[in-house]
Amino acid sequence: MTDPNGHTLDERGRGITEASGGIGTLTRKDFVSDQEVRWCPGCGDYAILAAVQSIMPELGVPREKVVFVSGIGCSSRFPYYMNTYGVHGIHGRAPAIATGIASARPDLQVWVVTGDGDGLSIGGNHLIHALRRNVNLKILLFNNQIYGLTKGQYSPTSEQGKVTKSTPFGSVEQPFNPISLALGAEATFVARTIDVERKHLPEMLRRAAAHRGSAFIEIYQNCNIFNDGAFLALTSKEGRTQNRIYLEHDRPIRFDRDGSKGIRMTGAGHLEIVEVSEVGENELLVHDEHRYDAGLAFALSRLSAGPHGPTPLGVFRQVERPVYGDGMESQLRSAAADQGPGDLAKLLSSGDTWDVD
Amino acid sequence: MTDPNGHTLDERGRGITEASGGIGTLTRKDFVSDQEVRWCPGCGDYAILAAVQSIMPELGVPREKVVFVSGIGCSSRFPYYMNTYGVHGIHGRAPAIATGIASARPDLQVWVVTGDGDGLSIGGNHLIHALRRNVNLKILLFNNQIYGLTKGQYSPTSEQGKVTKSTPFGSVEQPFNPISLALGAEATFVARTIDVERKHLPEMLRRAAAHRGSAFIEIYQNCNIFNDGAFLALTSKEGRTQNRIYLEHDRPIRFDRDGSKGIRMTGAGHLEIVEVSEVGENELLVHDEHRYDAGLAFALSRLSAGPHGPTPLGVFRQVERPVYGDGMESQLRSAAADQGPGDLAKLLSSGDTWDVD
Amino acid sequence: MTAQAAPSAHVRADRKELPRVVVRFAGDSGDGMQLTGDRFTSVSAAFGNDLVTMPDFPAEIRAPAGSLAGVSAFQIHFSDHDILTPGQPGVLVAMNPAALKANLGDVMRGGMLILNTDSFDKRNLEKVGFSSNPLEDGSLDSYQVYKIPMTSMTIDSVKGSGASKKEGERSKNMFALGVLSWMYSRPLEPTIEYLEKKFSKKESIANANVAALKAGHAFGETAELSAFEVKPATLAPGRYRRITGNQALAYGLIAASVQSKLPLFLGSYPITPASDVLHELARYKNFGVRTLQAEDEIAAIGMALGAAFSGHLGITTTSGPGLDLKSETLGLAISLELPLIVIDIQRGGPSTGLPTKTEQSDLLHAMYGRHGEAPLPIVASYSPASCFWAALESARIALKYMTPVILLSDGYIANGAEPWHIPTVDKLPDISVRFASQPNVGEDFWPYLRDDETLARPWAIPGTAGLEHRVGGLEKADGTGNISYDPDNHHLMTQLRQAKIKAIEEDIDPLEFDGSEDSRVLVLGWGGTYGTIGEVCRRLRARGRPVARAHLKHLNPMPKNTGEVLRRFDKVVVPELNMGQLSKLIRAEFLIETVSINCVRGLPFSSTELEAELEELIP
Amino acid sequence: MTAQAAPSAHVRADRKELPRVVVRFAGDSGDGMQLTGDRFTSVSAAFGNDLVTMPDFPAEIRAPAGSLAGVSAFQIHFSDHDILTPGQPGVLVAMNPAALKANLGDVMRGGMLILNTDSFDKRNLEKVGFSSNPLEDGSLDSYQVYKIPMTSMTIDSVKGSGASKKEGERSKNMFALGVLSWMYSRPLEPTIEYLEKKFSKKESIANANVAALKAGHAFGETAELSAFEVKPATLAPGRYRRITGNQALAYGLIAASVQSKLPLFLGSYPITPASDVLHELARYKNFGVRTLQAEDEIAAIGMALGAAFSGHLGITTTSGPGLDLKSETLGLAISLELPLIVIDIQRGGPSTGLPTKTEQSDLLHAMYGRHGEAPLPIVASYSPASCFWAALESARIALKYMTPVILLSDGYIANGAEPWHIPTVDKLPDISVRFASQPNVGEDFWPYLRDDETLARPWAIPGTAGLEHRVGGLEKADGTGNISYDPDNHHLMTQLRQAKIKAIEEDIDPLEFDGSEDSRVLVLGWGGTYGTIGEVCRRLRARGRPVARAHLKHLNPMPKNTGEVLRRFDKVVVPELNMGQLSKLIRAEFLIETVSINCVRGLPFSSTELEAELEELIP
Ligand SMILES: Cc1ncc(C[n+]2csc(CCOP(=O)(O)OP(=O)(O)O)c2C)c(N)n1
Ligand SMILES: Cc1ncc(C[n+]2csc(CCOP(=O)(O)OP(=O)(O)O)c2C)c(N)n1
Ligand code: SF4
Ligand code: SF4
Ligand SMILES: [Mg+2]
Ligand SMILES: [Mg+2]
Repeated sequence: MTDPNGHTLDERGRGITEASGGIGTLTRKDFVSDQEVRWCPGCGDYAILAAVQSIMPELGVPREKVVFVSGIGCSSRFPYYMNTYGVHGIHGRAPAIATGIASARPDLQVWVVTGDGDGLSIGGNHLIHALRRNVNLKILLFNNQIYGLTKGQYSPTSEQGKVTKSTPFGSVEQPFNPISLALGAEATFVARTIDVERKHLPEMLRRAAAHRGSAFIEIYQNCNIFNDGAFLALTSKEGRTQNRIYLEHDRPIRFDRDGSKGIRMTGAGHLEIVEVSEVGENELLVHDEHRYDAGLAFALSRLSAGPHGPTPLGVFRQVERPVYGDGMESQLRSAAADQGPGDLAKLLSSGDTWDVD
Repeated sequence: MTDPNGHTLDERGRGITEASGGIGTLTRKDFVSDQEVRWCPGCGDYAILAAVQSIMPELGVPREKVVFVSGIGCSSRFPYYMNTYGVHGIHGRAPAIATGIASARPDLQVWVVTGDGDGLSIGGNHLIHALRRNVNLKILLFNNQIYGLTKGQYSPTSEQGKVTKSTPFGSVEQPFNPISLALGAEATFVARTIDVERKHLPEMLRRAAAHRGSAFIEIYQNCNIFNDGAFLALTSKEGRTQNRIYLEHDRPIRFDRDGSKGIRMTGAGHLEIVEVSEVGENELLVHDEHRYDAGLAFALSRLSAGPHGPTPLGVFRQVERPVYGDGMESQLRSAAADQGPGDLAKLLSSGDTWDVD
Repeated sequence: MTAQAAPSAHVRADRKELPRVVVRFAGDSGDGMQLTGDRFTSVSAAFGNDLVTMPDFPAEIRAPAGSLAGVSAFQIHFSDHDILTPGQPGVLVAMNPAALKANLGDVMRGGMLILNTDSFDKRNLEKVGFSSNPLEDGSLDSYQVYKIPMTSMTIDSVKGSGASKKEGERSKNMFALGVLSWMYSRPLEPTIEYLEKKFSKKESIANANVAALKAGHAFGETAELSAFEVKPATLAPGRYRRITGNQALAYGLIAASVQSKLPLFLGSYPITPASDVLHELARYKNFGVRTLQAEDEIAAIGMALGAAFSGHLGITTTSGPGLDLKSETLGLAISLELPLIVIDIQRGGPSTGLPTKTEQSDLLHAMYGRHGEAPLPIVASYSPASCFWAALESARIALKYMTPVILLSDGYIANGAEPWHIPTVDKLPDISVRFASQPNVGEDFWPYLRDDETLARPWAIPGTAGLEHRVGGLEKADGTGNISYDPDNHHLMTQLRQAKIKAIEEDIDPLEFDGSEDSRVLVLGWGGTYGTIGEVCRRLRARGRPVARAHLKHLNPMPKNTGEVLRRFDKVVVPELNMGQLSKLIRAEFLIETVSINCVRGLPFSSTELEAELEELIP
Repeated sequence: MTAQAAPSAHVRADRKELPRVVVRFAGDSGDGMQLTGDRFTSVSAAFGNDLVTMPDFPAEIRAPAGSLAGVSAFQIHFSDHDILTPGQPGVLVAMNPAALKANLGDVMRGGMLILNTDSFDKRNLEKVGFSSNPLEDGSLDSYQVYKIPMTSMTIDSVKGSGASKKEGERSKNMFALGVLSWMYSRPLEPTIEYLEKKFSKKESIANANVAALKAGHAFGETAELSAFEVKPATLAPGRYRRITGNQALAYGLIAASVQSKLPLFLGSYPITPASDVLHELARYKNFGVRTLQAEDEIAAIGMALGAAFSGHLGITTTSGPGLDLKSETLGLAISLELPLIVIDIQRGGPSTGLPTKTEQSDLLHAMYGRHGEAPLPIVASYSPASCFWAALESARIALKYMTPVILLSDGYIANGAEPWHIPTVDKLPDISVRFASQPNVGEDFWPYLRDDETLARPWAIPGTAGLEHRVGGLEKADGTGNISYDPDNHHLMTQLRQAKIKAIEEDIDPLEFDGSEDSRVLVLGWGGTYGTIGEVCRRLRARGRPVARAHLKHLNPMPKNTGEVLRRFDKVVVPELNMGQLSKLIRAEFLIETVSINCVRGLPFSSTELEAELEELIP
């Protein structure tokens, strides 16, 4: 089956993005480009690059069908390092460019790599509109809570009071919570993970790849030059145990040593952290990624205003909703079916005509 | 008390925006400009204009301290009709221009008038950033779910399937829910009302005026030329009763004839509509505007995806958070206190200098 | 100069023949003047007249009834010979005092005024500041005034149609059309058919409209109004249709898609006067046309660029303010060297300016409105029908040279209509492209290895195994396209990007001029002034004045012979609807003195005024 | 031509006097070369040399250690006489093979190379593609090579400082500085003081740095390296400091705020090389300076415009890509006729281009980069210190004429430094404004009633009772400012907006040229090429070649006498770091033939090459 341009589609008419298995011969190395990687030594971007390269062969999408699109920022250099098709765009516009690619070519798997400045400051509007439209994009937001490439100004995710080059007396701004913003923008897949999470990060990437529609992952990424240690509350030895709340579908939400703590919904509509030993496991909220009502996912996103205390990680929401490109394609198909394929000569002489001889 | 520019501030150092009472001699007419109003006869914009003009004298802010700022669209003609200071800006940029005004001049009361296209399509990013920063703005979003001025294209709030000039086969896009989006963007004051609501609309305007920080009101506004009847589910005789869910602080949420229905939170974290007679009033959710956690306000916003069934009206959230301009002012004040007022000669010869004679 | 209909000939006799007539219909926004004009045009076109039309929309959607701001007008110029401009109205149909007030100044002295007397009541007169009633105070004495109580006659006529009084009253535009149809010998049938089809679901309304139309016609006959005839024009043989500039653009773009065998992808954000191209293209999904209404103009061009990267014919349409916003992405497109068509339908600026009015003031912005050295080709349409050519030509250049192209149109061209000799599809140029399919340097693929002749880089689209590559806005090494900060490479790439665009001058039609060889003055134009300049020069030459004219259709690069043509003349006069933008380019490029004639009134040049100004400049 | 330090003079004798020296420090991003250069500069400035500096940042934040992409350099030219350019290095300090490789091509033949031999190991050599070791293979034979194991000597020297080995090793830049301090007779004390202050909280690190510095100096002495002296320059009497272009901009803006008595409001979005202006201004809150880091460049200018509407000195700073995004709001500012300063610090384009490199390619964009007829004044700084003047001058024009002004600077000016004769505050111009405080037409206030002389409209700010008014981007009626769609009014307003800007030519300094009256060639420049063109012309004249030079500081309007000055010469040569943008403006405006010298290598002109090119053009 092919689309009107002759691109291969699966039996549901939806491109091959979700096809699994297939091209099993590729390895991680096949996705490594010949360009020298130029991030600062120690930058969290390396780990994310490695994770992406490592999961690509599993996805069953041939290299030539993969496109990485980015804006400008340290993180946005990403496409150069992937041996796939790639566009290093301009600041903030990656979601727009990627929307063009994904809706022109449903047969491609399109990834967007963006930063907290690129994606949430200058590019915030394109991001929320892509999520609302549910364009078939995998969006990785590298959140280092700082502008790396321009050498250290605060970003829309920097915490209030942050002293940076542009805020020598401390920032007076409330940061965005990217998960809340994405949910408020109708996102169908929303997840969070951390650069150093060797297992969880690839797992989230796989989940995003498998989601048809916009998949948004916030990745906490350490910028060791301009904002080192921003995620220590989650990555330090102690914090790792105390503060990571892993969300798992259909499981009661528990965390801390031996799952001693949990999350409960009160009748008044609050989420609260409780000692499991005190309330009993039955009282705990059971996570449901697939609940269409985004209310609870949003409530979970409010548990932490920033990565400073107990913070949920994992998939907040994953629901099915018509995909933008699919809607477009099906209109093309039904128009061609109803009206017959376009006939240029007929079009040009449509309407009232007259002959002169 | 004055700010560094000599503008009057109240005893909390916060401009006179919130001052109440005071200039009691003004009347509605004082806020009517000499420009002919040029909306289509029957347009919902007229009622909103009348409501704004009617509450202005109550607010106790002298006319010259009020600024209306808008973008482009039918709704954006609003400032021309107000006998105050005003800027009719460019498409989508009103929140940015208004942020400049409000942070330069904390003594002014700044209103933003925008449309669903102006504020949520091209201007979406400025809007969410203004909300996040909690700039002292009263933002009125006239949501007619259509582009009026450009003669009828769908907007980011138009329902899926909508046939318009630019979507002859129906729109394939999921609309934004402006309340959810505002909450996801950290808004401190979020409310919804309807153009034809003779009492509720002015009340919401008063509440917004009284809120220090960004106050966001979504106003359902009928465009009788390009999208007539979009809000019939809430304005028809029957719908009015059945579908309007008025949110009132500290009151159980009830609606429909004699408050026969209500909203309840389940233990699993859902909101559900119940028959009060079946569950008893005690089971109902009591609305709490001032709850800092935006989770429940968000959940309420999800009760209706659009104005087609039971839809909450009123104040979803009203909380106090530091205001952008105030933070800026207090930095200016403490810098002047700590370092003394700026001395240009000293500045120019700061650092290493040497003399040549 | 051909005589016009208006003056003389008031007696009802045999239908008097006229070479050409200009009628303007004017009324309230809600009065349906656009439809009336459109119907009159359609019938005239089918009859075989040559014609040029010009609608004039109010800036407000629907300003208060009876206000000046709410006046909507439609002008049609029809003739028995080939004409070029909308002309000056000899006949004004005014449905209310506001319409009279707003338009009277444009009507020829001695022209006909056909007025709906029912609307000349005190309230309506006061609304627009008439202190006395012009129907009575003698102020219209120098015109031929026809006072017709159109509203009441319409209401009478629709009794029995089943329509309500209010609905019936709304048919008064058809009454007016009936009157005019009588006067200019236009058949009613096509309009009756049209109405019946349009209102097929509301029979009472169809009936009311038809009744009003017939009543107007009957009134003309009964009242023995003067009646005229304008014979068909002699046009080249073939099939014709009427087309507006925006429609021709849409068709041209679809033709480009068909002729290039690339699917069409439009990313656009609505803006007057460009929105109709989006609306039109959105209808042709059966041609595989994808249209995406983006969240703003930046996203719109970004999407089109993304589509271009993936092998589509990427297009974005806008007007001035939108072009501003596209600047940065245009620079990226230049750096990526991808084909892209950016259409700017100019309107009155600066800023929001006069959004519903025409102007030619974005030329220098199109040339230079991006940071850095960022050259790109510019094509300009010059009449409604020429938009078809301009779209195809822009696509041809974009695809062949792997470059974004700006196509400039304007509000006058966009909404104006003229008969269009429908082209034969077989004769349209083949602009098909070849995507790269093979490595081009050993086993490697270099995305910036240029074609020797065109300097275009290869276009390898996702899905092509083995040609995976990355492009971006940082400077690229010549050939490999890898990021390069090398100083000499940057200089070289800058030169190559410039040379590529410059060389297009070899590949476009040379500049032609018409006028006798002994003319010493050349009138040089571009864009929508084509018709007016042509008509004025024609008139001047008819009066023996030695003047030649040339019209630039490519603004960057200009045809190779441009300098040579200009240097043949002692004087180069450049009339523009701006403050002298082409003039600046000509002076900078050729060091030739130019005389500018500038007009920024939101309207086309008045041919009378332009004629007078040119006359003075001819030695 | 003054002789340079490098060649000759290798013998340790009495310190040899040199008129001028150019040193370039180069190393890995992490090696602290900017700090080293900065300290050397500071000491030289205090010593009384004239100087020009030029940093060269890598585009990457911190590319892999030892890679070419990671090389960071800082060049200082210091002298005993007045100098204008960063010059060509006679001395290169290279901390690793990458630094050598990236910079060797720029060093004068015969110059000195001071190399950190410890880093020339196999791995580092291979990383940058040296197949053999240049320390050994004879490839550096035409230079004077000093091989110093800086890393190991540093590590030795810091033992006992309390610093860890790794920390100690990082002091090797101070070792290098010590060596150079010996060679050029610079005192160590100011740097020791500086280090002790900087690391006051980490004593061990302070100790290590000081120890390394002293060790380097001692090494120079012990090894009997050549030693030179560059005497202080004779500068005009007064107090001096060193200043970079961006710092001078920030100070100039603060001065404009003080002199206009308006609070300063900066709306900005970070972008290289403009961010430092934001960083600098953010520090001066005690001057009432408000800085707002906006969500993007569109918001940044919107905020500045809003602040201007409310009576602040509104400013926005950016570089090319950001200027693209500001186009639409600039048009609005022109339509609103509000004062606004837009600073564009140009960098290599198009698109992201070469973000850390310099270029002059936004001139035509600044002139024309908006839809519609939207003229505005353009001021250009021409050296680091001149940015102070440019900021004040831009503010003066913006406030007096109620108009946005574009100030053009560039990456070279922005980061370069030179000694600055600190101005006396009393002598700064008074640019204070008077806000409207009264109705101006009877009891009404007309916001567009212009001043007869300047054509500026009155500025009435919110808070002023009785002057409530609305402004917007739709065309306004002359005088009242109400929305007007009247054709003649639009033409008039377009002319007025143009006339207002044009008339500024009466109010700016005339164009001066220097060079003998009999010169037949004029070299015309603008912006950051000031120093290079000046030096080259000075050299040519010193050699008896008849050449004059003039430098435009106002690009729009140009000084009134510009045409007159240009016409005095047979030939006008225009060297620019672009493809000929000023040239285009001159040709279009004055119809004068120009000869362009263009260079887009991301770097200032090489004076040697420019000299050669000019020489050929002088008859
Ligand atoms: C239009 C435009 N404005 C500004 C810039 C400068 N700029 C480049 S990257 C960046 C921010 C990067 O921050 P983020 O997106 O968080 O990426 P990071 O470097 O932290 O990965 C900025 C402001 C630009 N390149 N283009
Ligand atoms: C940059 C720019 N793009 C597009 C437009 C055209 N435009 C004017 S208003 C508008 C949309 C108006 O819709 P909305 O904000 O919902 O206002 P409404 O007219 O419905 O009140 C558009 C697309 C413009 N003026 N400027
Ligand atoms: S600056 Fe920060 S984000 Fe950028 S490469 Fe370096 S460590 Fe990574
Ligand atoms: S088009 Fe719609 S929104 Fe605009 S004025 Fe008319 S009715 Fe109101
Ligand atoms: Mg970041
Ligand atoms: Mg709307």
